[in-house]
Amino acid sequence: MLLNKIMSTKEAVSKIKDGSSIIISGFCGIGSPDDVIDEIIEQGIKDLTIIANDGGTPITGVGKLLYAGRVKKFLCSWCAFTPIVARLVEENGMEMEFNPQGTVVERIRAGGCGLGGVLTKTGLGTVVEEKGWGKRIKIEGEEWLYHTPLRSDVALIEAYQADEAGNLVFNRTQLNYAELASMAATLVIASVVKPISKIGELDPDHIRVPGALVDILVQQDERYVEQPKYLNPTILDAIKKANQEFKAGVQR
Amino acid sequence: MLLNKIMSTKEAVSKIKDGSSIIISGFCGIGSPDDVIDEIIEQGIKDLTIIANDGGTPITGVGKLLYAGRVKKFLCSWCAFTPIVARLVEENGMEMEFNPQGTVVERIRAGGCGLGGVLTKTGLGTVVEEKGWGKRIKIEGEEWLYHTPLRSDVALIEAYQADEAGNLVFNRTQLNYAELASMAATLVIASVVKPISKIGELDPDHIRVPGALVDILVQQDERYVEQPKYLNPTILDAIKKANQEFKAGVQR
Amino acid sequence: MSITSPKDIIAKRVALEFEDGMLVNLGRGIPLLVPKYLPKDYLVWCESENGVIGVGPAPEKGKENPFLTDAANMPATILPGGCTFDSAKSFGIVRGGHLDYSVLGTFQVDQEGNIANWTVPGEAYTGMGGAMDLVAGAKKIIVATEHCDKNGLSKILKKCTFPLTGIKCVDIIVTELAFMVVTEAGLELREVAPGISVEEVIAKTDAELIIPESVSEMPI
Amino acid sequence: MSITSPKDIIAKRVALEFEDGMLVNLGRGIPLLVPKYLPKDYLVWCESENGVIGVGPAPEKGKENPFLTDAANMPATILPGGCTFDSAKSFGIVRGGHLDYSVLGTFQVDQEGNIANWTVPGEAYTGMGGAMDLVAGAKKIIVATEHCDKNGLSKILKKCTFPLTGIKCVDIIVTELAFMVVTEAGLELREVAPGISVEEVIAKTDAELIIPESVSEMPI
Repeated sequence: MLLNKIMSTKEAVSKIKDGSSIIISGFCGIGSPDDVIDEIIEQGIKDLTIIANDGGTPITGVGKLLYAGRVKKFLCSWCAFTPIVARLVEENGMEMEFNPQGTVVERIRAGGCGLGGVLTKTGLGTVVEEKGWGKRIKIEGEEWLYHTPLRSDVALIEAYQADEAGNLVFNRTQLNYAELASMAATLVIASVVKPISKIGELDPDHIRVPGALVDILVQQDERYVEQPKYLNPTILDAIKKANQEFKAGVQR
Repeated sequence: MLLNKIMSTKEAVSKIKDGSSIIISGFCGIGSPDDVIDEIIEQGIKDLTIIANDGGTPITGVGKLLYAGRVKKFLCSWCAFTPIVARLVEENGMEMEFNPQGTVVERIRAGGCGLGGVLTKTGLGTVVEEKGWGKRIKIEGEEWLYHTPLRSDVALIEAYQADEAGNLVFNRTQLNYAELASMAATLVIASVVKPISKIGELDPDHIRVPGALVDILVQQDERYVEQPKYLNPTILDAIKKANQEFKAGVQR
Repeated sequence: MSITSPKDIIAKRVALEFEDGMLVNLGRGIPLLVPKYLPKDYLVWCESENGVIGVGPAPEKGKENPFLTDAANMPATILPGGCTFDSAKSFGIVRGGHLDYSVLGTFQVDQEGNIANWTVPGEAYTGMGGAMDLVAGAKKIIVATEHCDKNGLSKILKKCTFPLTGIKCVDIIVTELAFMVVTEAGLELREVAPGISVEEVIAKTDAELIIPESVSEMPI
Repeated sequence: MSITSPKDIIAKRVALEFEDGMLVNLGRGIPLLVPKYLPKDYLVWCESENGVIGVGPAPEKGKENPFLTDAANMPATILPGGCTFDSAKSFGIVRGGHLDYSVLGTFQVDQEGNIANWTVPGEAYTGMGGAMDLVAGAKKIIVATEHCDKNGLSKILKKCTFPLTGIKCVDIIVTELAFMVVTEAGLELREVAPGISVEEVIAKTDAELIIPESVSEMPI
């Protein structure tokens, strides 16, 4: 194999452009690649469309991008721990869409698997329908909420183990959105907790994301491995600064 | 736990009624529970609706049920190795539906996951549309083939390992339809190759079918384990007899 | 075991509905107390939306696996016989009718079986999480809630006024006062808690209750 | 390496389209010969519909795993770096545009890019298997086929007459005579095999061919 998929976090993140759409794996931050998220903030990448299960917290997962003011559009199921969302929407014009958890993941799956969308009972007669996030349609006499498929420019996932071919293995609830995120994006970046193995060292039956679907492997920075909720101090500063500007009414 | 899910093949199959619909896991017979299929023939169960990837061969997988004349309706993607299908349809009125492989499994998934059906490009403008197996629909200006979800009374799957709670682990390409079949049927019967383990002996991350979705475990008969294409001689006789009657024009 | 707190009355009554080997999802708060009241030899499998069946208690301090939490993001364990899966399978299990029960707390529930438990008016940016999935998918929806809110107002209404989680989906409502069933005809009072009269339940309930000829005492 | 057989000409030309690290699905027959002509240091991942990426050669006799076959049900191996998955993921990979190439044999293909490779008229009960998935989903569809059938009739038609596998989906057609590309304007002849004239290709082709100013020789 001529290809080398292993890159520094810096180089990996340099492939992400302003205005990109990004699916970020993770459930309340578990399975989110915090090292890559921090590097996005460090590199000043902005105007992002983020698709994720939830908003994390101000200092974990997707929440860091929200608090650092990098998100132009946000689709998730839940973000009660990131109250800045209300202000981002109402004062800064961030577009916001809420979908039920099962709908978010199913739409990503539809995008990644070439399906025409999702037909579900979940959300019928609720805000999901009222806001037009899902559209009521009747097929063969039965009513469903229809949602379009989701795809993105980039997927960011965290894995426990990987080999040099990009095959990924997960640990417990770290898996959550990773398997399907890896199918629904043009550029798939995985941050790997354990030292990356040689090809052939992982059991084929334990691999949940085939290497052929992974573009870039990042060996997770030791600080994040040792302390899964590690927050780069410069990122914390950036978040604080953005938050202060925001409170002071500086428009971004 | 008060429940005991482990039964003899005989007892397990006695739960299946004439006229049942059955999803049978397997890809060209790999992953099909041949011991359970043989017992269905032995017990004379008939008028079955079978949903499967393919028709197997006259002496493996679903093919045995076809040759033994037990199938009233058959949905699969491919059955080139069971030429009796042509006669079963044209002379015996067996209902036959062909769907592309990806459509079969996706319809089972839709059934098992509570979705309203499948929207796919696969098969547009082909026999799948002409025969009405899929229906062309337009959603937001784009055309798709729509297929209804599939569910069944029974799912028959083969697993490599299991524990007493019904958790299942698979070996290589044995997995194929098992994970989704287990979600789309009222009664899930798994035939297990290796001796069934105590609860807690399987790694939670390696389990592909949660025990809570499995109703009955059958410890696979040694003859089938030692010889994966083992064919019970009495079944071979039954198939031969049915085939001769069929050729002689005896209507079933 | 003498039961005095409203929460324990509710949890104990809900537990009586459970059978060995069932697969359930238990919402935060009162629903999580139910396992305490199950027979010791029962194995009831709890599904957690983040991808586990068989969620166990919190691990000992220092023994946490940073990659294993429950749906509320607290460090968790997996019981023997449990397993993990991805989010699509997790919600396939929820939405495909594989949960025997989804037991939920609520802000409001009404006599038609509508439920409003994901947000209160004015909180436009919290999101519904998995709440709408749980009420759309499980075989039976059991609402386990205190009968009245902290202002003493009935949570069991004629018609929900908060944003809905799901429509006509609730099967059973269990409070510290009553066990009620949503029927085609309306909300039927089946049992009252020990020491509680039918009249008291009616008085404390906004919903119109169907009162059958005999209302039994909660067998707790 | 001197190439004489039509099949090898086709396979060698198709191989030139491949890049290191690609994910492909190779149909039975000629497509399976392509890997023979890939640079030795390339790792090209072959997907098999029954749930494998990295299908390897047949195992030694006596070393077969009864639970590991290729899509044609023959005992197989998995190459280092390969992996397994279930059928939904397998066809998600196929239909979701994750295959760089699907290389297929065919009975007929036409100048509009329609393909008929799953059955012949009168064979109503064989089924399409995964053929329709493969032509609907891959990033590029390469038809690798002998130019004419055994009766000497062109397989490259104005319009397919056999039951279709997919409509307007073929990108490239490679035969032992020519390398052709389906364009908006029609079927364009890009290369002829060594020793073959443009006129010979035109004469042996039922489809109308667009002939650009210069047609190169196949670089095999």
